[in-house]
Amino acid sequence: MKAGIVIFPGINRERDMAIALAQSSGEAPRMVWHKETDLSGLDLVVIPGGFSFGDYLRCGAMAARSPVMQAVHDHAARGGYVLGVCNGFQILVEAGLLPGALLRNASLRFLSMDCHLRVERSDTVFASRYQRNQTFRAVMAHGDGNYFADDATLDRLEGEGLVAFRYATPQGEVTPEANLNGSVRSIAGIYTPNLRVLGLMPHPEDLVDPLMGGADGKPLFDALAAA
Amino acid sequence: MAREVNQQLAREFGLSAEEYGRVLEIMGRTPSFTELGIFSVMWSEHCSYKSSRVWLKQLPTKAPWVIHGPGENAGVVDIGDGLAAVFKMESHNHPSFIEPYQGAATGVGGILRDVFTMGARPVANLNALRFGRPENPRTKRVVDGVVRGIGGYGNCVGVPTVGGEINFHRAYDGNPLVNAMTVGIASKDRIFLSAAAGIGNPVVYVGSKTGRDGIHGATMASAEFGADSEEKRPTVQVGDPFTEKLLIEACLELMATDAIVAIQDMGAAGLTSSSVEMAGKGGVGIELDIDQVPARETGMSAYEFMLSESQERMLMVLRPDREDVARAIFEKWDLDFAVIGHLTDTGRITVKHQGRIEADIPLAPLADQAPLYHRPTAETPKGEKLNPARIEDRVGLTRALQTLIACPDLCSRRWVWDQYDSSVGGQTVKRPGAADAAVVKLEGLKRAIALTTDCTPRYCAADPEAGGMQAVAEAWRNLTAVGARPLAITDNMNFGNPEKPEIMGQFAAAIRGMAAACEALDFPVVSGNVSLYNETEGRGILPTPAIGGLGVLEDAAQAVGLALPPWLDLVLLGTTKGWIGQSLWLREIAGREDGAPPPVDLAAERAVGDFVRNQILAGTVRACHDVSDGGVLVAIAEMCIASGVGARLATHPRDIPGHAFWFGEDQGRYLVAVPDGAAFIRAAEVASVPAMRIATSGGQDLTLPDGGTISVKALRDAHERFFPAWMEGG
Amino acid sequence: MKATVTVMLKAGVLDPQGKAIAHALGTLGFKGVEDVRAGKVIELELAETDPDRARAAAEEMARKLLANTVIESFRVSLDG
Amino acid sequence: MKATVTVMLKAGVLDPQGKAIAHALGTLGFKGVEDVRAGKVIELELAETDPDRARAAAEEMARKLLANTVIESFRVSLDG
Ligand SMILES: Nc1ncnc2c1ncn2[C@@H]1O[C@H](COP(=O)(O)OP(=O)(O)O)[C@@H](O)[C@H]1O
Ligand SMILES: [Mg+2]
Repeated sequence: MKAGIVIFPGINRERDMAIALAQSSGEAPRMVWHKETDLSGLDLVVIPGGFSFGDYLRCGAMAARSPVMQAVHDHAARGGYVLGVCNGFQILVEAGLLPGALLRNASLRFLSMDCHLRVERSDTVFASRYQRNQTFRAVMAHGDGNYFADDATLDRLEGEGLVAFRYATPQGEVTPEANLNGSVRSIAGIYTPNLRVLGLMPHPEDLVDPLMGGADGKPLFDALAAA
Repeated sequence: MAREVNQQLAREFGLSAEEYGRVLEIMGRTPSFTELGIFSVMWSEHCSYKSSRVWLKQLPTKAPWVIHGPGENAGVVDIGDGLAAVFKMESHNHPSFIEPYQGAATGVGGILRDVFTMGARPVANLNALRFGRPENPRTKRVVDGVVRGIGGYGNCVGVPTVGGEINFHRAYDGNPLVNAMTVGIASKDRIFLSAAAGIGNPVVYVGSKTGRDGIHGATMASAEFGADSEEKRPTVQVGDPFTEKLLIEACLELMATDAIVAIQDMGAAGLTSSSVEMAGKGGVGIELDIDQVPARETGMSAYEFMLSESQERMLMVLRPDREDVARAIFEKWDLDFAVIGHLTDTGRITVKHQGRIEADIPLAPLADQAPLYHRPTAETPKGEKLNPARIEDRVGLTRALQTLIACPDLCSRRWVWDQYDSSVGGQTVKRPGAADAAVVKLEGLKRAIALTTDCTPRYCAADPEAGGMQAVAEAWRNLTAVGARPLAITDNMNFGNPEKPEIMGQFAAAIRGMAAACEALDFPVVSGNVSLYNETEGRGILPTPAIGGLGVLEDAAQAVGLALPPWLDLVLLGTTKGWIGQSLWLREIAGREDGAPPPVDLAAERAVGDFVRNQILAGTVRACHDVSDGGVLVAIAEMCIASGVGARLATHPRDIPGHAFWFGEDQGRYLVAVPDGAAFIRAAEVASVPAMRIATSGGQDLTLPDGGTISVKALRDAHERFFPAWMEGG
Repeated sequence: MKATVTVMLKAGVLDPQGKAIAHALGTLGFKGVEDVRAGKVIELELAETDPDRARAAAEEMARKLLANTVIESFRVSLDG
Repeated sequence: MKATVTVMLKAGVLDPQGKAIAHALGTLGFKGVEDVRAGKVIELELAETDPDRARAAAEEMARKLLANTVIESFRVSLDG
C-alpha cells in the first residue's frame, strides 16, 4: 500500500510513524504538507500524533479545518484507507470523519506509559495480523484521550461492530483500572462503517522494535504493508 | 518620561558605584537610559559570570572528542559516525518559584533554543529538580506546577523527556531548583556558531513578537511607568511551545542551506545579549533599527525592546543574497521574519528608535572591562568520619529497607515521569526507571547516546569538594552502568549568595572537586550555567552543582538496564567499608544529618568502571545498577522491583556492622547480574577489582541475611506509594 | 466591537475539570459549593460595528471553530 | 445562586492560544478579527442566597484557587 503522512504544524510523531511504515513496507512514505490538497496515488493516508497547532483551543480543532482535510474526506469517501493516531484520531473526530469526541483524561494529567489494547475484531485490514480478543501493548502519550460519545452513538458503534480496540489488562480483561484515561466503554479506537478509517489513541508505531521495548505494534504495519 | 540617569538609578539597575564609574569612563559621558540598561544586564551576574569566572577557569574542558567547549551556546562533542552531540543544562529557579508552571516550561524552552541554535535537532530532555520539604504546603503546589510545566512544554515540542533527578530538603523551601538539560544531534561538520561576520550583512530577527515580558527585575522600581505598571509589566514569561516547535523546524530547514553566517537564541537579556555577544565575538559592530522589531504591544520604548525576555525568538546574521530564501522558510512556518539591522565596522552597538539614537556603546570595553570579582572564600568546616559501630541500629535491616525505599528521596518517581512523553521520536531504548542512564538511539544508526543528571546536595553541604567530586563521579558511573563510554558533562552550579565568604568557599571547593574528577575520568566540562543568590530570608540552599553527563554506545543493543532477571548471580564490585556519614540511613533511620560524606577514590572509580563497561560490552552482564543513595540493599531492592524478581542475599563480612555494610554509601560500586558469578569474580581479580557474590536472583521475595523476608510486591507497593498519595490524595 | 464567546460542556458530558475544582474548593474549606462547571471564554475584538452583524459573525466562528458542538454549547455576548 | 468567574491572562502577558485562534480564524476566511484573547470560565452553583456574600465567596475562591494572580486577572458575575 502506498502511504502518505500528513504534516500539520506542531505534529511531532511523523518520524516515528515513517519509521514504522517504512520498516514494514520497505518504502518511505510520502510526507504531505497540510496546505497540499492532492492525495492522489496514495492508498493509505496517515495522520500522526503530536500537538497540531499546539493543541490550543481544542486538540485537533484547528488541523481539522485545514485545506488538506477536504482531500482526506474525499480520499475516505473514495474508499481509501485512513489511519489517525493520537492527535490524528482527535483530528479525524474533529473533522467529523469519526463520531464522538476526545475529552481531557479523567485524571486531568498527561499520561505517558504502556497500555494494553484488546482487539475487538480482526477481520479488518488494520487488525488482520492480530487475533480477535488478543491483547497487545502500545504506548500511551496524551493529555486528551478520554473518548466520549452519546449513548445512541455508542450503541450504534457497538451494534455495527465499529469498536476497534478497548483498553484492557495484559490478560485481556476490560476493567476500570485498565481504562487509564477514562474513555467511555473503554474505547481506545474506532472504525468507520466501511472499516477503512481507523482512529486510535495509543501509539502502535512506538513499539515496532524489540530494542525500543517491544514489537507489539508491528503486526498492524505489516498488515497495512501487505494489503 | 525616562528618568534621569545617575548613580542612584544605576544602583536600582543593580550596578555598584564602582561599576557605574566604569560605565562613565567607557562612555566618556552620562549614558542614556537605554545604555545604562544594556550595561546593567551585560554586567549582571547572569550574563557576565563576574563572581564565578575566576573559578570556572579551573575546570578541564578539553579532550580529543570535544569539538566546542564552554563559550558557545552549548557544548559539542564528537560521538562518531560523523555526528556530534550538542548539550547543555540551564536553571530557571527563580521564575519557577514565582510561577511554577510557566517558570519550568520556559526553562525547557530556553535550553532547547541553546541547542538547536547550533544546528542540532533536540533528541532528549532531562531535568534536575530540588524541592522543599514535602510537609511544607507550598511544596506540593510547586512540584505540581513544575512537573506539569516541564511536560507541557517538552511533550508539545515533541522532544522526549528521558531522565532527571529529584531531591527534597528544607533548604529548598523558599527556593526550589529547576535545572533543564537538552541534548541535540548535529552533523559534526555543520555546527552553527554565534560570531557575526561580514560588514553590511543583514541582522535578522525571527520567531515570536516582542512584548514587555520579563524586563529586568531591577528596573521595576523605575518611575518610567505609570501607576498601572503592575498590570503592564509581568515579570513572568508565558511559554509558547507550539511556536518553539515551528522555530525548531524552520531553523533546521534554513540550516540545511548556506544562508546563515551566525545565529544565537535570545535568552536572558534578549536582544541586548544576543546582539552584543554576536557582534562582540565576531569583532564587528552592529546597528539595530528598533522600529523594525516585530512588537506584540504598542508604545514600547527602545529600552523595553532591548531588555525584553519574550520567549521563542532568535537572532541571525545572513548572507545578503540569501535573505529571500530565509524569508520564504519562515513565512512557510508562519513565523515573524524581520531585518532589524546590519553589521558595521564601527566596533560599536548602535540602537536607533523613531529617528533617535538610543544607544551607542563601544563593544570591546563592554566585554573586556566587565567586572570580575575574586570574592573572599571561607572553607566549610569538615565533618568527622563517623564510626558506624558507635551508631546503634535500633530497627534492623527489614524495617530500615522498608522505610528507606519509601522515603521521598528514594521512592519511585513514576508519578513524575508518567507525565513526560519519553517515547516520542521512537528512539528511546531505556526510558526513565529502566536503567541508571537514559539511552536514546540515533535514528537510522546502531549508535546510541546515554544521558544522566546527578548531584547529592547533602554531600556537597557537608564537604563541597568531596561533593563536587562525587557528583561528577556518579554521572560517570551511571553512564558506565548502561555500558556507555562517558564523554563529557554539562553543569549547573546552583549556590547561595556569592558575597558571603562561606558560599563562595562552597563554590570554589565544589569546582576543585569537580575538576579533579573530570581530570581523572577524562570527562571534561563542555558547557554549563551558574545560578547564584539562591536564598530566601538570608538562608541559602544546599550547594548544588548539578551534573549532566553524556556517553556513547556504539551499538544500542549492548545497553543494559537495572531490572534483575531470575536465576543469576549478583556480584558487588568496588570496595565496601560501611561509610555511614551523610547516608540516607543515618538521616531517615537514625535521625541525624552529620559526619563527613563518603570520599571518592578516583583511581579506584576508574578501574572499577572500566572493568564494568568492558564486561557489559563483552556481553557477560545481564543487568547493572550503581550503588548510590541508600547503599547496597536499596540498590538490590531497586533491581528486584524493576523486574519483579526476588533475591536471596549472602551474609556480609563480619568486620563491618550489618547496617553499615548494607546501607553505607561508599562510592565507586556497582551491582552486576551475571550467569556465572565465580568466573566473573575471577575476571575481576585479574583486573584487581574487588568483587564479591552478594545474592542469587529468583523467586518473588527478597530474603535478607538476618532471615527477614519481604515480598517484592510489598517492596514495590512501598516504593510506589509516596508520590501518588502525596500529590493526588486530598 | 467586542464579542465574547462562552463555551461550556453540554449537560450530560462528564466535566472532570469542574469536578476537580469542586473537590479542591472543598479541601480549601469552602462550603456550600453545590456544582462547578468549567468552560472556555474567547474574547473577540471585531472590526464590525453593527451589533447584529457582529453577533452573527461571532456565532458563525463559534459553530465553525470555537466550539465542538458534539460536546459543547456556546453563547455569544456583545459589549462595547 | 450562580456565580460565574471569568479568568483571563493579564494585559501584556503572551496569550499563545488567543494568537493561534486568531490565526485559524483568518485561515477559515473570517475577516476583521483584530484581536483574540482566550480565557477560562468557571460556573459555581452556590448554596449562598445573599448576592453580596455569594460574590465575596466567589472572589475569594478565585483568588485562592481559580485564578493564578501572577499572570491572570478575574471578574465575578452573579445571576439567578
Ligand atoms: N525529574 C525527573 N524526570 C524524569 N525522570 C526522572 C526524574 N527524576 C528521576 N527520574 C528517573 O528516575 C530514575 C531514578 O532516579 P535516581 O534515583 O536519581 O537514579 P540514580 O540514583 O541511579 O541516579 C532514573 O531513571 C531517573 O532518570
Ligand atoms: Mg544510578
